[in-house]
Amino acid sequence: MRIGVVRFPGTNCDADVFQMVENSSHEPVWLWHQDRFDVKSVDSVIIPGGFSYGDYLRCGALASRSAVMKSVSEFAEQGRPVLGICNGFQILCESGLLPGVLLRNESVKFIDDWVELSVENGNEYFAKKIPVKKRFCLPIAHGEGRYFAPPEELKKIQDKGQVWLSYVKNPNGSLKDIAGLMNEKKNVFGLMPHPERAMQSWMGGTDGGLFL
Amino acid sequence: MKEKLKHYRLNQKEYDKICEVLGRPPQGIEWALFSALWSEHCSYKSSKNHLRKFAYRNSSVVDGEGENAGVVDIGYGEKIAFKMESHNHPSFIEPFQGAATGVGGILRDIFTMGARPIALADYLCFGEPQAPRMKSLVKGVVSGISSYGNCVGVPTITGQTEFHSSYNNNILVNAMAVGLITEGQTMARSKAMGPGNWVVYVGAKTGKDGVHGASMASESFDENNDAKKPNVQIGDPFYEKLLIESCLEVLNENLVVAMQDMGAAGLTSSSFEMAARGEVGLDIQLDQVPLRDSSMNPEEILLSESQERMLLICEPSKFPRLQEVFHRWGLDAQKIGEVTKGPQIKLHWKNEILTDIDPRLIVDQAPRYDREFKVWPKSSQAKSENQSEIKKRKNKNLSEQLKLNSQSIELGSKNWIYRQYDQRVGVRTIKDASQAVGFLRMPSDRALAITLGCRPSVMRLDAWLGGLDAVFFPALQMAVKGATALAVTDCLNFGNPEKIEIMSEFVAAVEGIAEASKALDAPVVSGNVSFYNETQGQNITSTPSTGLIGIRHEVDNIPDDFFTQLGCAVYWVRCPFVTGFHSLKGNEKKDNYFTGAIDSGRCAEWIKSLAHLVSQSNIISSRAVGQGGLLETLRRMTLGGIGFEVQSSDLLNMDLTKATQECFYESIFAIEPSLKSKFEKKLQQLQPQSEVEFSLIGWTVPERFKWGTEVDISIDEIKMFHNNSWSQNLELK
Amino acid sequence: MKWGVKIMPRDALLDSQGRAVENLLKENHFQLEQCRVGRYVEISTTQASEDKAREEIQKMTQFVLYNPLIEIFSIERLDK
Amino acid sequence: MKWGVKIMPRDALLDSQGRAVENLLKENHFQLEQCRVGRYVEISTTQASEDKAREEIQKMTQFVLYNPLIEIFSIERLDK
Ligand SMILES: Nc1ncnc2c1ncn2[C@@H]1O[C@H](COP(=O)(O)OP(=O)(O)O)[C@@H](O)[C@H]1O
Ligand SMILES: [Mg+2]
Repeated sequence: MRIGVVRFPGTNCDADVFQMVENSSHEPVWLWHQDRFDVKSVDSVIIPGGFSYGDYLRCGALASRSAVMKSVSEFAEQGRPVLGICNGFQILCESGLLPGVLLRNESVKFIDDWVELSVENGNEYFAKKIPVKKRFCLPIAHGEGRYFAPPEELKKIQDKGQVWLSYVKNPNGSLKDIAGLMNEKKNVFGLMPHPERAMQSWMGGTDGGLFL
Repeated sequence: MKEKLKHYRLNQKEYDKICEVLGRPPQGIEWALFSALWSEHCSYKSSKNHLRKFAYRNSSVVDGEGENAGVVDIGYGEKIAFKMESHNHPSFIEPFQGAATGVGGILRDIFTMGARPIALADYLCFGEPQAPRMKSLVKGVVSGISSYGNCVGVPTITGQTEFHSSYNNNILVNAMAVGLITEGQTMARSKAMGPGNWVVYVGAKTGKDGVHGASMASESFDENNDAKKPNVQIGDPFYEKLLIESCLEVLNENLVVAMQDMGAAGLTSSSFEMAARGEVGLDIQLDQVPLRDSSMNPEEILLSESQERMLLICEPSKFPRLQEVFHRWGLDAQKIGEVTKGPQIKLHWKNEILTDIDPRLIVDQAPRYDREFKVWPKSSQAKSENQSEIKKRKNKNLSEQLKLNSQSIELGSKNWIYRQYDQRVGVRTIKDASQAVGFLRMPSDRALAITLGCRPSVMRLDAWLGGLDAVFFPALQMAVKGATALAVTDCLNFGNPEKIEIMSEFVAAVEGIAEASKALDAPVVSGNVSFYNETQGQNITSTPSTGLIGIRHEVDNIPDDFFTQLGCAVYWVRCPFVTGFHSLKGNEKKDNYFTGAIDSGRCAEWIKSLAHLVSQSNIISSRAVGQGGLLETLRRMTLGGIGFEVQSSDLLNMDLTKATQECFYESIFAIEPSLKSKFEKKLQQLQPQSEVEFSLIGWTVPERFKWGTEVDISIDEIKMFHNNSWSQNLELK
Repeated sequence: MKWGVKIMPRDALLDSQGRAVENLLKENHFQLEQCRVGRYVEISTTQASEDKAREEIQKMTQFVLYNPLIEIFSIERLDK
Repeated sequence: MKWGVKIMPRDALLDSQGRAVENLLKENHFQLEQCRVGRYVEISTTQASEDKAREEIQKMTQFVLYNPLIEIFSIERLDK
């Protein structure tokens, strides 16, 4: 599979994700924030974490209005798979491809830690090797990971089975312990934890290897 | 005249020397140039004579004399650039920005060399928790480091945090950055070369922030700290991230001849040093410098310490491509001058020549001071404690002691700090800040070890010993993980060098560091001196912090800091060449003593062979015994959830003090029972039979910490105390 | 013309920063009931007509300056 | 009483946040000259006297809300 990896100014997990794609035997290609791309040229798109545009205004806000995101939206509308990790998740929420928003952690501090997660609802694209309800571990590293959506929206998300991953022990005050989410059509995904940081035993875990 | 000297922080003698060097009195802008470049911060005028003691080199040191950071060739085509720097004064005035820009500055020193920054480490010394402003200082410094480091995408993988009253009015914030240059990547130099080449300014625009910062750092504190606020710089990590990517890109495309960051004394020091190193001249148009504030005058432009700026030299033909790369990253590149045959530097301001001066006159002719010091007695030292007091301690309840340790701010958990640091971005981290030694995976599939050193409690005991210890102890910490120390950087934080006691400690510590690093064959390749850490006459504990890098040939199975398996045999291994004692708290001089001498050669051999031994054995967990001694170290090893039970009758009969710490360098290893005898055999080979001191002291057991009949505590209880110590002492949640 | 756009969190639940500041202030014995932290954006425009300009500011705000899920905004003219 | 504290970056400083927002707006064909981004803090107090309350707000601002190095602030009464 050809997987597009999006780079914004301030993205800092770009090379990490690029490497993850390679190690999962797929072919990564860079997608630059100022350029639109041919939606036929890739099979899926990943938006890596970091601090796009320095997290100015609101995290993900500026990036979500960039040229490359117009193509990502087009790509997503065709029902093709998009994955946002950490800041990538924030960008997808800001661009409206995923419902809700990610707020400042309850503690108002950045949190770096390993967390236990479980799959709430499966899908046919990412982490499909992990069975539903199975627990696994990934690192988190974010200052703004508290998922929020208004009550009606949240209910809809739950009713339609859009909660993808949840924290076993909530680290940041996220509503319904949500750690990962998908859209209604189940082709756009966002998660706060970093699968690319758990690919080999020396990293402290290998569960990230089950994502692509 | 007096006023003027004071304003420019020069003394009469220095003024006379300026007149001599120039053959006339300084004029206009020259005052500012001399003030900045002859400040302690830029010229190292009090320390240079002693820093020569770090001259020891081996074949792995990449020649880079006078460069921004030391570079070490670690084989397999990989080179490591690393350096440590202080940002004490700014952090005390404005903790968040001070600490953040400290991180930004040290990162620039690394990528200026063409190395990609891959790790940060922070060495922090705070005052007592109840000291004025201390809680907000702790909070501000940590969030400053966290916000900057996380945003630029460089993981902070290790650190050290100390608390002591001597830092109440002068905290220490030292940051180390480590960069990697892989095969095929270009290493950059800071030598300006090639008359006709262009001088190019890149990065953030110049503002009024930080004007006179360098000379401020060369002064003691007084009550007027608030008035110094405008001298603190403001950082923007997002800009820095763009600079890192774009600078590495232009270097790898071979578009630049030389590169230098604008650090202390800004444009002045970067341009003068680049010219002096390259033995060329420069013509610089100060009115071409991009400004934030059009009202700035030439002096302010020259001295501004605005952050995230670089100076490059490039061939004119390559400029368009260079500019294109920077534009792509959203940055401007502006030509501000040209390289000339020299030797003069000419500074222009709108058709006017402000100065025309030989940079070497300023840079190389900077004053050197042979500050007065006493020769340090380098043998058995400080032993002020009498034996009866030691005996008294024997009766203390071990259980109680364990709880006290867990609750103390010095020994309790530091995870409040490092949980705020991204420790994994870049996906190289093998061992994060929860472990005593940080490890990063290198592309060659080896593990690079990173640790900081210097135990202020040992410095308070004896400066020479403290200097040795600042290298030996972190090297031992690496050795117990199977890594061999390769090179050292330092950041020498001292009080007022004009005071003989301080200067004597400085010289002793430098000699200690030099001796230990030579003995270990781990040269001191870079460093930084921070003097005048004194507030209203009170000096800090002399604190020569160090950063070590080391290598372990295998990435997998690095021993853990914590017990992770039940039924393991636990060994206590001691270095027989150093004996001494240092108290549980180690805070007061009277609580410490040290007897005997260190044989640094044998000590180094022992550490090196220990590293070898560990890399050859299947060790599950290990730790160097540090502050708080054996009891405390074992306590920490149980924090992973697996307990320990003492089974050595020797140990049960020992009095607390002895069993706590009677030896400076000792370590603990947990090993699978099946490999026990093999390990013992290897231990015996470690040193000539007579000198091995090791014993099997117990076993790992489920959930409890048991020490004879005296101690039987559940691990959960220990953990609870440990994790709460921070919020209890500092009221920070 | 100079404009100000004030953007505030919809309610306390959304404002962990505001709550943190509030607690800090209270711990330090300041007298206050409640504290909220939002953003303020100043924009200068070149349009001749005030109405046009206000409309433009409104559009910018909706385009990126605020997130309707969690924030409310108000616009004010600053140089009058 | 309800108060507002507006905190804006100093003019002399590069407001990179404002600059980034400005660029984005311009790229998307909005008509503006310049944009600066600051913070807005709303505080409600209980004091009876307006002068006392204003003084308290001033103190809070200096205590934690703003950084004199890089920012300027202004205080306004909101519920009058
Ligand atoms: N300022 C800091 N930044 C990052 N990590 C830190 C800092 N201070 C302490 N640590 C980490 O906390 C852990 C505990 O530190 P310490 O109390 O010195 O014990 P030890 O190093 O013996 O484990 C260490 O692993 C260290 O890396
Ligand atoms: Mg330590």
